[in-house]
Amino acid sequence: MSLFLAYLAVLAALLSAVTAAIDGRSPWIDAFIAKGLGRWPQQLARVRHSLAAEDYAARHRQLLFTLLGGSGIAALLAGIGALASGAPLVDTLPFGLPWLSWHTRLDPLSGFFLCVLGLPLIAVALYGPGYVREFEHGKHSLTTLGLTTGMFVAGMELVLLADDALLFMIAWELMSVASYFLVAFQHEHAANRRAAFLYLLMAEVGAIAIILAYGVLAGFGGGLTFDALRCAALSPLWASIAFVLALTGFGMKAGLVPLHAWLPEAHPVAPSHISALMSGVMLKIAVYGFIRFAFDLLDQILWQWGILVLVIGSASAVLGILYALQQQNLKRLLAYSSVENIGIVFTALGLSLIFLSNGDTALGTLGLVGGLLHCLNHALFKSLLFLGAGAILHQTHEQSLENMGGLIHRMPKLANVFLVGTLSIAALPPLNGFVSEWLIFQTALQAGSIQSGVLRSLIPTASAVLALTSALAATCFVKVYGVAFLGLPRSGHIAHAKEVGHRGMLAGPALLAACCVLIGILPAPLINSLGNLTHQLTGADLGNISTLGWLWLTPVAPEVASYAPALVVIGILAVGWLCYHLLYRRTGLEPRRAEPWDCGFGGLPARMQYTSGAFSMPIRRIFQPAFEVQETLEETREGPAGTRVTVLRYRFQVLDKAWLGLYEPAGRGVLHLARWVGRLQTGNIRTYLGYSFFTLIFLLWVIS
Amino acid sequence: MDWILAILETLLFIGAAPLLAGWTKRVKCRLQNRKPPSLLQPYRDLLKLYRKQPILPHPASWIFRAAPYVVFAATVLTAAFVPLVAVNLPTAKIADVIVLVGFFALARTFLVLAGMDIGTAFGGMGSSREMTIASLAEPAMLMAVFTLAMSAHTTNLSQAMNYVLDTGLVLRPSFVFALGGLMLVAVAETGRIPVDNPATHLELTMIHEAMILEYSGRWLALIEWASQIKLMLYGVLIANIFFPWGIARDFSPESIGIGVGMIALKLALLAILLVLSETAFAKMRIFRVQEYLSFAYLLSVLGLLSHIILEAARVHH
Amino acid sequence: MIAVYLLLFIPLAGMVVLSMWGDRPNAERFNIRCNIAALAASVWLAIDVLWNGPQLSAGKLLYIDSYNVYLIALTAFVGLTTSVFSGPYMNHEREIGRLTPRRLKLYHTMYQGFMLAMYLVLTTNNMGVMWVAMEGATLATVLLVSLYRTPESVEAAWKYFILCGVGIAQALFGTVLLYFAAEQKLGVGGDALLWTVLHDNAGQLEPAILGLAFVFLLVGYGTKIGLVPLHNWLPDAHSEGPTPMSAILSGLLLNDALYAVVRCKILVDGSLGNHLAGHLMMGFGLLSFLVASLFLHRQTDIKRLFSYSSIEHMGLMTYAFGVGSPWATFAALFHMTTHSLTKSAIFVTVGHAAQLAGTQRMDKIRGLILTQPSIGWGLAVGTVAIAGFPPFGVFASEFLVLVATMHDYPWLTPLLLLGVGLAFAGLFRHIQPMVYGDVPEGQKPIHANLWPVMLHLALVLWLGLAIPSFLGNWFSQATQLISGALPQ
Amino acid sequence: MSITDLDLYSQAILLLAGLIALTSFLMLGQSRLVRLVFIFAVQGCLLAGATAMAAGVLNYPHLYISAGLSLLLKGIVIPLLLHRLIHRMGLHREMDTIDHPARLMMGGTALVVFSYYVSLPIVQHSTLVTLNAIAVSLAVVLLGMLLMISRRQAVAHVVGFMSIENGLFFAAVVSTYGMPMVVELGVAFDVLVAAVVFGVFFFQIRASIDSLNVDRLSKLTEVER
Repeated sequence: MSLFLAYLAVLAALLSAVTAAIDGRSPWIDAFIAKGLGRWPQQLARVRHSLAAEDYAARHRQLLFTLLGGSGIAALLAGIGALASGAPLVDTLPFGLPWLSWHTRLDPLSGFFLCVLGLPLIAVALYGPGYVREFEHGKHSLTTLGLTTGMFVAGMELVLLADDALLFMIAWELMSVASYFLVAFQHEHAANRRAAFLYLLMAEVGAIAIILAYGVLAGFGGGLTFDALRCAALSPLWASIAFVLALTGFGMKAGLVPLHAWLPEAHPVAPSHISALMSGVMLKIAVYGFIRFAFDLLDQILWQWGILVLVIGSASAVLGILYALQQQNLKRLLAYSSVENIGIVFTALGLSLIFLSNGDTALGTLGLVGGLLHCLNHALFKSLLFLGAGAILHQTHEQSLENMGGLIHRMPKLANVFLVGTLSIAALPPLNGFVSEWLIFQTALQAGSIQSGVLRSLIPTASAVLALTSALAATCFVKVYGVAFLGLPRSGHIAHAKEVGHRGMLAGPALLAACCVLIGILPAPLINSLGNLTHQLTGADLGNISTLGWLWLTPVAPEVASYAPALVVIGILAVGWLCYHLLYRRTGLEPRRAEPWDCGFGGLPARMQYTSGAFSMPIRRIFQPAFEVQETLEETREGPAGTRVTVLRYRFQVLDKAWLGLYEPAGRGVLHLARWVGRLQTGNIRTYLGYSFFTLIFLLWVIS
Repeated sequence: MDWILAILETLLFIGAAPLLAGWTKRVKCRLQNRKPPSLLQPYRDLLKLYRKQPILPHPASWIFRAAPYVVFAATVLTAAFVPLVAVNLPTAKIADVIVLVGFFALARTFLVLAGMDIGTAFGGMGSSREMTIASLAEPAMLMAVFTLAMSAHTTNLSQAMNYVLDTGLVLRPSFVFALGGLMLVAVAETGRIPVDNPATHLELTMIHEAMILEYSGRWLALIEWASQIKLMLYGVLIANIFFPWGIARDFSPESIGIGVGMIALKLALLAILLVLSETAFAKMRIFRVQEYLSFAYLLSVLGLLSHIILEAARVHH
Repeated sequence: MIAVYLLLFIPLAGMVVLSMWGDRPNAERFNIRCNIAALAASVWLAIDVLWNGPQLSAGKLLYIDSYNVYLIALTAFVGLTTSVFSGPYMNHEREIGRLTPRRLKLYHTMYQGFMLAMYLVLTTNNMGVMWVAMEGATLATVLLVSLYRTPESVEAAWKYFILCGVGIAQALFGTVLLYFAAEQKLGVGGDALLWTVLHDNAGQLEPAILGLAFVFLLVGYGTKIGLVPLHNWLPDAHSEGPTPMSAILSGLLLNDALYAVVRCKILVDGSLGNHLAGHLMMGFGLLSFLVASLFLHRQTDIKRLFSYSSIEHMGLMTYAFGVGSPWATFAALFHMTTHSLTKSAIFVTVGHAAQLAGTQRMDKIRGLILTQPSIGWGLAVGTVAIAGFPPFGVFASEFLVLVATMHDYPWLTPLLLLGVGLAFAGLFRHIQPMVYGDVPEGQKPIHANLWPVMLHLALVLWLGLAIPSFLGNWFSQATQLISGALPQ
Repeated sequence: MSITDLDLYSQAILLLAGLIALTSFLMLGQSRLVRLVFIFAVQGCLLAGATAMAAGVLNYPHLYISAGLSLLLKGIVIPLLLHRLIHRMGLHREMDTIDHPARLMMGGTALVVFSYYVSLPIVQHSTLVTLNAIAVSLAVVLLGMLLMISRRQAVAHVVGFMSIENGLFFAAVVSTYGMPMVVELGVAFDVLVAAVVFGVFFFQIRASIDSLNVDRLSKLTEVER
C-alpha cells in the first residue's frame, strides 16, 4: 500500500512534468490539434477558444502545482506508512538491463526521508502558482521550469526508493541534471551560467565518487542490488576506501566543507521555490544516501570513520555559519547556513558512528535520531526561509539585505511567519531547531562511556564547536531578521513594498511554520515513531525516551536529562500573560508615540542604522583568519589641501578560502595539462606518419 | 505540594533579585566611599517605572512592545529551573542546564530584535555588540556546564547538585577551571565591568544599555527586573553547583530555613567578590572583550579536558 | 538470404543512378528512398536472423550472425536519418553558394557508395573483402571531406587519405599474415580467408603468426577507429567535411572499423589462448579515452570538439572489448549503439547550429535556446546524453564498463572515472555558453529538420530506461560469441 | 640450409627479394622525383616478375593474373600517371632534399634487421626457405613508411604509399602464393582508384597552397603559438 503510494508520488511528479511540457499555447501543439480536429471546425474553435482564454495560463499553472502537491501528499503518506509498519516492501520494475531490472524498496529509512521530502513539497506546491506567475511574461518559458521541476522531484523520490546501484545512480543523476537546468533557468546572467556549470560539474564528480563506492562493494559482493552489496565481505582497508568515497560523493552533494563551493553559488540563482527544494530537500537526499551507505550497506563500522565525519561535520558547521554571517545576499546567506546545518547533521552522524563502532548501540541510536531529527527540522525551516526570501524577492525584486528594512510594517503576515523560521533555525527553545541540537548535545555528553581517551577528549571539543556554532547561528539570524524586517527601510522600493497578494504564497510558509512549532513543542511522538527505523539500522531504539510520559524527552534516562517543551511553553505563556495583565490591563496606561533618541540633533535618517555588514563586523574582525576579506575605502576630500572629507564609501567582499585554495588551482591544472597534450596535434602529416610508424615498431618489438 | 513549593521558591527568587542588586550597589558605594542608597532602592525604582507612562518610538513594531514580556517570562522560567534553596523540586525536571542556556539566548534574541526595531544607530550598535559577546560567551558557559555534567553524568541541575553533595568535598581540577570560566562568563553576560558598564551614560560605550535605550515605563521595569534576576541566576548557579552545601535535600521547614540562610550568605559573598573585581578593573575596549571571553572559553575547555585526562579513572558507565 | 543481396544491391543501384542524376533537385529524396529501402531490407534480414539464427550465403562470401546483424540495422537506420537531415542542410549550403551541383552529385553518389562499403564490411565473410570494403569506404569519403575545396578541407582530406591509406595497408599485411597462418593448416585455397572457417579452426592457427598479424590489424584498423596516437586525421576530417558526412563517419565508419578489430580479436584469442589482444586493446583504448578527454578542453571548433568526443568514446569501447568479460563486452556493444545514435544526432544539431550562427567557431555561437529552442535544447540534451548522464543509454553502458572494470581491474577504475569527469567538463564548458545566454545581433532561426535528432535521442532514452528483449537477445548472443559467455 | 643447395626457383625468389629491397633503398636515397618514380616502376616490374615466376614454377595459374595486374598498374600505369603529373606541374626539376641522408640509410638498414628479427617466429615454423623473403617484404613496407616520413613532396608520399603496397604484394606472393582472386581484384581496384584520387588531390592541393610541399599543409594544428 505505502509502496503504491510512493509510486503514485513519483507518477504525479512525472505527470506534472509532462503537463508542463504540453503547453497548449506552443505552436506545435496547436498544429497538432488543428490536424486532429480539422474535420470538426466547431470543436476546433472551442478548443482554441478555451486555450486562448485569459485564465488558461493560470489553470495550467494551477494544475502543475496541484500535481506536485499531490506527489508531496502521497510521499508523506507513504513515508508515514513505512515508518509505522516497519516492514520493508520490495518490488522490481520492468526497466533497466536485461538481467538487472530496477529494484525498489520502501523501508522506514526511505519512509522517513519521504516525509522529509513531502512536507516542503506540499508547501512549495501551495506557494508555487503565485510565485511563478512573474515568469509568465518573461523570456524563459514556464515549460522548462515545470518540466525540470517535475523531473527533479521524481528523481529525488526515486533515489529514496532505489534498491540497486543502477537505479540509484540513474535517479541520482536525474536529480542532478534536472536541478542543473533549474539553476540555469534564468541564464541571461553570466553569474547564473557559471553557478550552473560549477554545480553540474561538482555533481558529476560527486556521482563519480559514489559510483566508485558502489563499484567497490559490487566488486566484492558480486551484484548490483543492495542485497548483494550488503553481502559484500570487505577487508577493513577496502571498506574504508568505499566509505571515504561515499563520504566524498554524498558530502559533495550535501555541501560539506570543503566540497561546498557549488552550494552558495547555485542556491541563490535558482527560482526561490526551487532553492527551497534544493536546500531543504535535496541536501537531505544526500544525507539519506550517506546513511544508507554507511549504516546499512557497509557491513562494518570503524571508529576512524566516526572521527573523520565528526571533524568534517564540525568544520562545516562552524565555517558555514561564519561565512553565512558575512553575506549580504539573503539567499546566499541561507545557502551558507545550509552548509552549517548539514555540518551539524554530520556531527551527529559522526557521534553515532563512533558510539556504534564502540559497541554502544543505545547512544549510537541517540546520535542517529538527533541527526535525522535535525534533517527534518532543517528541511522545514530552511524551506520556510527560502520561500520567505522568495516572497520578498517577488514583491520587491530585492535580494540584498543592505537595501531592506522595516518590512514588518509592510508585510506583517510574512514577517510573523518568517520570525518563526528565524527563531527555529537559531535553535532557540521552545522551537524545533533546539530539540535536535539538544539531543545532539546529550549524545556528545555521554562521551564518558567511551574507553579510548582520545575519543573522550575529542567529542567534547566537537560539542564545544557545536555550541559556538549555535551561538553564531543565533547572531546570524537575528541579523537577518533585524536588518530585513525591523528598523527603517533602506531603499525606496522596499519602502513601497506590499504584502504578498497570492494566498498560497503565505499558506505554504505558514504550513511549515506550524510544523516547526508543533515539532518543537511535542517532539516525543515523532521521535518514538523512529523506533522501527533505528531498529533496522542499529538494532535498537530509544527505549526510555518518554519514561516520564509523552510530554517529556528523556533521551538517556530521567535522572540524566529531561526536557518538557510543552510545559515550558505553558509556563512562558502563563508568566507572559500574567505580566501583561498586571502591567497593562491594570494600569491601563497607553504608550505615547514619540521620536527615538537622536542625541538632540533631530531627525534620524535610515542611513544612520546599522547595516548588515556593520552588524557582523565584530565577528569578521574576531574570526579574521577564516576569511579572505577585500576591503576598499574611497573618500572624496574637499576644501584647502583636501582636509575635509565629504564622502566616504566603504566596500568589502568576503571570499571563500576553499575556492581560492582548492578549486582555482585544480582548474588551472587541467587547462595546463590540456595545453600540453595539445602538442600532439602538430598539424604536420609527417609527424603523424611518424606516430603511426613508431607505434607499429613499438608493438612489433613488444610482442616478439 | 512539591509544585507549590517550587512556585514559592521561584517567587522568592524573583522577589529577592532586586535585593541582591541593591546589596551589590551598596557594597560598591562603600568601597568607593560614597553614601549608599537603601537596600530597597531597586524596588522603589521598579515601582516608579511601573507607574510611568511608557514612550513608544515611531518606527517600533509589535516586537518592541512584546520583547519585555518575553524577556521577563523567559528569565522567570529559568529562575524556576534553578534550585535555589532546595533540590529535587519538580520544576528542575522540566528543563536541564542546556535549556537554561537556550532560554538566556531566547531572552537575548528578543532584546536584540527590540534594539534593532527602533531603527537608530545606538540600537543596532548595542545589538551587534551584545550578539558578538554572547556568541563567544555562550559556548564558554556551555563548556563550563558540560564539565560538571560529564563528571556528574547528568545535565539536570538538581541531580548534579545531588551528585556533588553525595561525593562530598573532592578537589577536582576540572571544577576549578570550570568555576573560573563560569565566573568570567557571568560577568560578561550580566553586563558588568570590565565588559560593560551598567551605570554608563555615554552611548558610544554602551552595550546592554544601548539596546534598551528607548525603553521606558513598565517595559523598562520588566527589563531591569529581568536583568537583576539574571544576575542572581548566575550567582545561584555558581554558588549551588560548586558549593551546594547547605541546600535543602528534603522539604522539612528547618532544612529549608537553613537553605535560605545559606544561599543568602553565599550570594552576599559572591556579590562582594563581584564588586571587588569591578572596582579593581577598568572597562575594556570592545575588541579586547574577545580576548577576555576566549580566555573564559579556554578555561572551560581546559576544565573539560582535565576532567577527561586527570579524572579519567573516575569514568565508569 | 535474399535480404542481404538486396541490402548490397540497393546502395549499388542508388550509387549508379545518383552518379548520373545526382544533381537533380529531387536527388536527395531519391537518396532518402534508397536508405529507406535499405533499412527495410536490413530489418527483414534482422528478423530473419533473429528467427533462423546465423546465415551463410551461397559461396560463403557473406555471413550474418547476431553480432553484425544489429550493426547492419543500426547502420541502415543512422544512414537513413542522416540522409533525411542532409536534405535541407545541403540545400542551405547550395543556396549560400558553398556547393555547385556537380559537387552535390558527387556527394549523393558517394553517400550511397559509402553505405555500400559499410554494408559490405559488415556482411562479408572474407577478411580480405572486408579489407577491400574498408579501403573503399575511405575512398568514398575522402573526396567528400574536401567537398568545400577550402584549403583546410583539402588539407584535412589529404591527411585523412594518406594516414588511413597507410594504416589500412598495414591491416592488409595483417590479413596476409592471417591468410598465411590459415593456409599452413588448411592448405592452399580460397576458403582459408573466410571468417567462419578461421573461427572454426582458430585453435590450430600458429599463435606466433597470429600475434604478429593482430599487431598489424590493430594498428591498421585502429587508425580508422581513431585510437591515439593514430587519431590525428579524425578531428580534421570531421571538422572540415560537410556535417552529414561527419555524422556518418562518427556514427558508422568508426563502429565498423572497431567491428573489424573485434572480429580479428576473436580469432586471435581463439589461437593464442592468452589475453594479449585484450591487453593491447585496453592499453590503446584507455590512452585514447584519457588523451581525447583532455583534448576537449581547448577546442575552438564545435565539430572538432565532438570528433574528439568520438575518439574518447571509441577508446572506451575498445577498452571495454579489451577487458573482454561478458559484462564489459555487453557494455561495449550497447555503447556502440547508444554512441552512434547520440553522436549522429549531435552532429545533426551541430550542423544546424553552425548554419544558424554562420560559423563553426564556438565563441561565435551564442544564445541558441533563445534563438531557436529546438536546436538549443537538442544540443543541450544531446550533450547531456553523450556526457553519460542518465536516464540516457550512454550512462547505462558506461556504468557497466565501470562495474566490469571494478570487478577485473579495480586499479584502472580511477583512470576511467578521471576520464569521464574530464570529458564532461571539457564538453560542458564549451556547450553551455552556446546554448544559453542572450541572442547575438541579427541571429535568425533557420529552416531545420530536427525530427532525426528527437528520434535518436528518444531511442537513446528508451534504451537507457529499458532494453527491448529482442535487442537484449542480440546483445547477449553477440556477447556470447565474442566473450564466450552470457552476461548475468 | 644454405643458398647453394636450393633449387633455382628459390634462389631466384631470394635474388628478386634482394633487388626489391635494393630498389626501396634507392628510393629512400633518391631526391629527384622523376628518378624516384622510375625506380618505383622498376620495383613494380620486379614484383610482377617474381609473381609470374611463382605462377610458372609452382603453377598457380591465377598468379599470372595478379602478375599481369601488378605489371600493368605498378609497372606502367601509375608510374606513367605520376610522370605526366610531375611534368604538368613542372616538378621535374624540383629537388626534394633529404635532411640527413646518412642517418636515413642507417635507419633503413636497422629496419631491415628489425624486420628480420620480427619475422623470425614466422619463418622458423616452416621449411620453406623462401619465407625469409617475408622479412624483406616487411622491410619494404617499413622503408616505404620511412620514405613518406622523410619526404616533403606529395608525389614522394604517393610513391612511398605505393611501394608499401608492393611490399604487401610481395609478401602475399612469397608466403601464400597470392591472395584469393576476389581479394586480388578488389585490392587492385582500390589501388587504381587510389591512384586516380591522388591525381585529383594533387590539383586540389596545388590549387590551395600552389605547391605540393606537405609541410605547408599545417593549418589544422592545435599547438599554441
